[in-house]
Amino acid sequence: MSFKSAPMTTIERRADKGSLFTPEIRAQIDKWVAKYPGEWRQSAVMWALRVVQESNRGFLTPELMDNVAAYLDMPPIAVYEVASFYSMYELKPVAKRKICVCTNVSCMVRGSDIVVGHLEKRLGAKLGQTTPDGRWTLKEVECLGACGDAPAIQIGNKYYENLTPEGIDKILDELE
Amino acid sequence: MTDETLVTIEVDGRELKARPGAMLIEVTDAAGINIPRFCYHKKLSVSANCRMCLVEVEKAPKPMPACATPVANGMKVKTRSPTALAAQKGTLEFLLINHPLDCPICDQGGECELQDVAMGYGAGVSRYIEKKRVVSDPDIGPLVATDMTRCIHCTRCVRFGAEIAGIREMGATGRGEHMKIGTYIQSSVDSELSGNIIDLCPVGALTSKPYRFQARAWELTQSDAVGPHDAVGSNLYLHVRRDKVMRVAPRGNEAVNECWISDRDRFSYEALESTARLKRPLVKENGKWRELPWDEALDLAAGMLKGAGAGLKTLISPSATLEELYLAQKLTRGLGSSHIDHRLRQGDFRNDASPALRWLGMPIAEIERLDVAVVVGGNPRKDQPLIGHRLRKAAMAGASITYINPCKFDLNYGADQQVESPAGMVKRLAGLAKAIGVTGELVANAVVDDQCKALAGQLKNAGKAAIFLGNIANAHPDLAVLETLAGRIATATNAFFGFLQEGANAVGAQLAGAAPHRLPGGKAAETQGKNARRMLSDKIEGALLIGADPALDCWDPSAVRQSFSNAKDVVALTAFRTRSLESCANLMLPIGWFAESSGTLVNGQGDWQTFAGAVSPIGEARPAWKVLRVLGNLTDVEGFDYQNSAEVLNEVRAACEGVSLDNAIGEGCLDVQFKEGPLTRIGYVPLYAADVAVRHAPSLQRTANAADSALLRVNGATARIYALSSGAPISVCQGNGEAQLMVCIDEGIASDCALVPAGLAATGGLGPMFGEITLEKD
Amino acid sequence: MAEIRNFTLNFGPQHPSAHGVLRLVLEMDGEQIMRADPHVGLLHRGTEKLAETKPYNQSIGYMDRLDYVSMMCSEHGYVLAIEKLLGIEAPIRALYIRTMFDEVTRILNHLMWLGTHALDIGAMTVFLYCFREREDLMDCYEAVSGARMHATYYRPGGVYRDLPDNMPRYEEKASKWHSEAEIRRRNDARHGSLLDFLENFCERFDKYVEEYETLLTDNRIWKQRTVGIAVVSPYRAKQLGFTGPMLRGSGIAWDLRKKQTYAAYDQVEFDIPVGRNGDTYDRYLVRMEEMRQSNRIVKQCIAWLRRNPGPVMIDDPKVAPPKRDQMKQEMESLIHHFKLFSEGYCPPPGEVYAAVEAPKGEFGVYLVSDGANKPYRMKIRAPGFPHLAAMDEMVRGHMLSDVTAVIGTMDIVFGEIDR
Amino acid sequence: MINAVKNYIGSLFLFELFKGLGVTGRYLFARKFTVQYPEEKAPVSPRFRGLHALRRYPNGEERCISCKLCEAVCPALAITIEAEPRADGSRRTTKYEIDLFKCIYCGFCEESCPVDSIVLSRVYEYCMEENGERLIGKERLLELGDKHEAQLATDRAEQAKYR
Repeated sequence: MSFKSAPMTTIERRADKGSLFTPEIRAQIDKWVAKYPGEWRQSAVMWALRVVQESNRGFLTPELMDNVAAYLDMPPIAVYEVASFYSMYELKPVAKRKICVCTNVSCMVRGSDIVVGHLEKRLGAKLGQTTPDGRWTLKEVECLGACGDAPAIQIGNKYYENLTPEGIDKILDELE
Repeated sequence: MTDETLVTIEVDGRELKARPGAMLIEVTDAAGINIPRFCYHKKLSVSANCRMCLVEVEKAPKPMPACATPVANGMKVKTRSPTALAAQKGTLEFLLINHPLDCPICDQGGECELQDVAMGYGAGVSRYIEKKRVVSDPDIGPLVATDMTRCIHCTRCVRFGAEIAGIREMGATGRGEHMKIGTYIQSSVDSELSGNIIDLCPVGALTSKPYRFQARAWELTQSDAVGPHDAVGSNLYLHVRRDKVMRVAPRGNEAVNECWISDRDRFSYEALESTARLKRPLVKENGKWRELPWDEALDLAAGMLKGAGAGLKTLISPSATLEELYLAQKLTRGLGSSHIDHRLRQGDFRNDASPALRWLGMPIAEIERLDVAVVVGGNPRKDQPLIGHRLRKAAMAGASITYINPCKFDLNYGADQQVESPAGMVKRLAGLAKAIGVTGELVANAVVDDQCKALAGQLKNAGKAAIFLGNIANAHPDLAVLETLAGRIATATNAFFGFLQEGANAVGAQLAGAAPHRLPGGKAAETQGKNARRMLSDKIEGALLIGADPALDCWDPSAVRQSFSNAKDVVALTAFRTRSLESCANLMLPIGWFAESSGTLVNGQGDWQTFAGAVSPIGEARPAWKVLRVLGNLTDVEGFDYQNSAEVLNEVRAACEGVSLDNAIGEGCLDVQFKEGPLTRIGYVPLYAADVAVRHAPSLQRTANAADSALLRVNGATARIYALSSGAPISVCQGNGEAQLMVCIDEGIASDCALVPAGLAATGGLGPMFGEITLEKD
Repeated sequence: MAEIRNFTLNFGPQHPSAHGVLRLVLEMDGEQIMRADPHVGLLHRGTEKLAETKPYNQSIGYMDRLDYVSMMCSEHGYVLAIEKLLGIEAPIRALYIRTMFDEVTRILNHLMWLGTHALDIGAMTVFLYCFREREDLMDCYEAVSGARMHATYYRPGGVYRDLPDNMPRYEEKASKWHSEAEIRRRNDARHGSLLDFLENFCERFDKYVEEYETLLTDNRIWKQRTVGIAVVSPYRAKQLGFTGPMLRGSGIAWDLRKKQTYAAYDQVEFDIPVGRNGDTYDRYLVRMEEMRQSNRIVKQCIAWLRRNPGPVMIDDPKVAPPKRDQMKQEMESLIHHFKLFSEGYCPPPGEVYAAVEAPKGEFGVYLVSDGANKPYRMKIRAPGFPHLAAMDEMVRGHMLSDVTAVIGTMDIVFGEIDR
Repeated sequence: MINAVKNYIGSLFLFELFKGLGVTGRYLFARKFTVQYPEEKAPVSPRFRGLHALRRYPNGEERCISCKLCEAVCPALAITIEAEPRADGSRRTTKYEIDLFKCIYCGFCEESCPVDSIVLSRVYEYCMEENGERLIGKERLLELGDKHEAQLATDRAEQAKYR
């Protein structure tokens, strides 16, 4: 018996799956569920969370995660584990634009602390905070996989690499 | 397994044989070669995330984790080579980086695996000077204390929850340095086996809350004991300091409890120090209780027992030791009475004529190898948690488990739960019998539906099947019919047939002859006395109560109240001073409980497990067998000259020579006597109300399991009939008794039935566990 | 005619010259002793058995209480056995400290022996002088360990703390007995470190030994009481298992410090004095010379220790607890501190015997380890035991009053004999 | 032979006895070295192991956290500790008792204490008159600690470099 495939508590008394989320969201999740074998329904959890997060102004609440758990026949804690592990999931409200700063080894060695310091100064928000005007959220993330061109940040779906304070200013000015 | 199929590996120059596919650490453990580990546990899945068990494997480029490296023929392993030691040392250094300097205030100090491994494999000095991380501590209930900063993320507790307890409440959230083990949202861990994570946790992150800061491992002396609450007879260690039980830990026994114990066995020791303990003999004079010295009390008791003489009624707890049960029946019968019974919560005695000596019907360890199991009227998950665990293991391995119950229970595995009203249970069993091809009067008229057919098919085709009767069946007013039917089904399908009996020593009680129809050795009694239910249906003059709290431990509390209303010669041997004893008894003699007395308990599978007293009884209390011995002397009954409990045990053993346990009911009763009214009570004893000791264990009483038990549960349809809403207070009337409960709508309850718990003070005024009730709204 | 029987006399155990709790049953023919039967066990505390119930280190303090006039030597025998079991060796500075304190202890012991021996025989003055010198040495004990007698100072792997840089001083305040100037003079030797203080003592000590010798060596009463008393031939001395001055007094040059050298004894120069006749007087002379030799060793140790600072405890965290500031800051050190003080260390299974030349003879500790944190068995070879066993042979035919001289020459202490 | 005669004649003059008397005679007039206790006291080492005391932090909080290492390491089993969570959840003793008759003053308790709570002070003048006084409890130990704190702190600070 492997830990991952162990059947969990029976969930017969949980809410009806048909009443969870909107039909559109359910359809999107079902699309991903269909990609996996029937007994591996929970494999769709990452996409399900992504879909649900997008529908909730970019962040997840415990209720939403509970619903994902119920929808995918998982124990809620297993969903919390996934959601808290990956940096693309937000567990509290965030601004529309999110700057993800890598502070892992390669970036750290190549001066991510300068990047962080500059961003904090410019935006007036510490790591993990949203700017007072609510436009930017600064987030510390684990390795972005851009070690070759460290230090790197991610804004939206785009990577910005080989950063210097001047370079950051330029990027932000363009985006403002 | 023959020698050819084994592979040969070499560990530290020693040649070892191993099963192909076995993990390296299993092989080295069996050979007594020590490899340090934190996350590996023989009963849990392999996660290989602590990296402590790294060893050097020849031809492997890097050290390999022994817990996740399968053996291969010709493998050469070095567990103490410079490479292996360096890898272990490095791992340990990382583990200690964020470990707080808590040893002096940590309860695990002295028995901590991290400390031991650090001493054995770690460096002597630290190179880490940066700040350490701090993690907040969740409150996960009254049994387990958390200090999550100490956690080393071995995930044993997480895997225990998922794989053993079957409810995954704990998990590892966050990532990297922010990873923490917890429940994420505030919630308590409510498994009936939750205490085992205390033993599993290799560090001091999860420790026992009742034991918090009480003692150090090195102060404790260890003695053996046996679980006093259920038919599993879990093997325990008592950890004693200065004549006080400080905590209870499991003693491994693969045939009984593996390495787990239920929370009930683990934390009920707190009752030993309960304020409700009776410390001195008490006599009731003009309605007031007065303390008196033992010699007076014993004279008085002897006088009362002699006065009662042939009319003496003896009620003894099914959790009493074999010695107590034997001496109680010897005393009762010696005084000319044959009214003795331990089956306090049994609802039907019509099969007393059958020669059956009821037991589990199969070894406990075999349960996990069943292919099909049918549980009639019972919830082993809560009533006999470790038998429940074995059933879960069977289910995990693919067995199909069916429950025939008047309500649905929360199970931690998938099972077919067939919900029937009490009368419906009999019908369904009759239907099943018919589908299988059993003949008989009741069976002939039964309705066979698809479910019955399917189950019959399962039973017939199963390699290994079993039918169990549980605690609900035991209290069922048509128990005799259920027994007869289940027995015949089992015979017809060649399945095991077993009883999940109440109490820790129900098998022992039958062997000791503590029943009106049984003599020691289980022989049929010539003069049959009254059974527990009949005793309580008449007025009682003189009685002997041993270890039982009549109102909460008997099938019909209202009958107890009435029958004892004018009693004048009631002697109670009790460890606890309870309200119902105060109203029933005239004389209370304090006795020792559990660790305070030596004795023998016979568990469901018939193991005679003898243990010695580990602490001296509280106050002036004395072991019950000694009190009974002296009462035997004072009442001039022959043969009460024992010097120690072993002599008593030898006498029982001699009487049981050649006796084997057998569940064959024989002819059996098939007359259905129970008639359902408009609303039928289903009496069910919650987990932490099972016996008088558990009810006095404060930490267990604070758990969520105990908290939600005083509820009246009905399904939505029934609720609509009586216009009940969830959470509303309601008066429940049964006979001339009444109880105030809260309504809980639970779709798992059979229609026209209400689950009203028994064994609780709140329902102690009601009537029988099964019967008609009426509801009154305030 | 009435039957004549030997008179049986009970000597001790509460006799001042019984050196503790010796009970002798003496069979007398008039003044002459026909048979002496020593009874032991009145001070039995079960040290060997107690040690089986405790982690190794916890028994160090009990070694002090065996021969309570040569405390650190007994400790030395015990820690040496543990070190042998563990296969470790203390750093060189610790070895020198041990050597120095072993010799300080020897002087302490011999001073005690000399004072009481002389007192028993009738010379009271020596006793007072000896105790004056003992004071200074016990001050050294206190300065280094915190206790004037039961030091608990040696540890497997070294000694607990390095030698202090300061000696405690008298409070310089006039009392009704002494003026401030007089008290200041008392502090003269105390302004430097322990080594300075000890050196000051060493310089004076040879002169003190001269004084004792002046009082005793040629004294006719002393000689009458000791010369030719309890003569033991070299052959018998070996047969009886004598060690230390008792053996050397009979002319056999056997000394573990030379023959099975330990600590830093191979680094220092000293001579082994031997007697010629094997009588009480020769043993007296041997011990007097030993004091001078000890003083010589102490001086060499002081010189070495001055020049060579360094660790006094082995750098092995699995045996030696960490420094306190480390323990308060580091996880590894805290764990080791916690485990060493609660559980101790577990030597590998095995058996060892280690012995030191204690002032009274060979003090040996035989340890059996089964791999646990406590000894499986410990046996102490106390030098006094075989000496006392020879009591009958040594006093037979002598006068009753010679018994005290013989007890004195054996240098008996019941702590070690009864254990 | 000549020597024997010489010795015999020499012995008639009691020469060696007078030499001995000379030694004692000199001391008769030498400066006395007696310390007149109790008016005068011998110096005490900062390492001295005398009566026990329990110390507090400068803010008044007791140091002892009930880790029981001293109880474990005590060879004479002289220390008895009972503990439970205090109202604020911290680990504290409810009983800390030392049997002064059992204690062998080895100092292991002080060595083992991770928070410098139990210490052996310089106090060596104490006696017991009543039965049971040999058991000193937590309150008395804290009292002793408060009373001698200045000396205790100085001594520990001075000794820190050796430990």
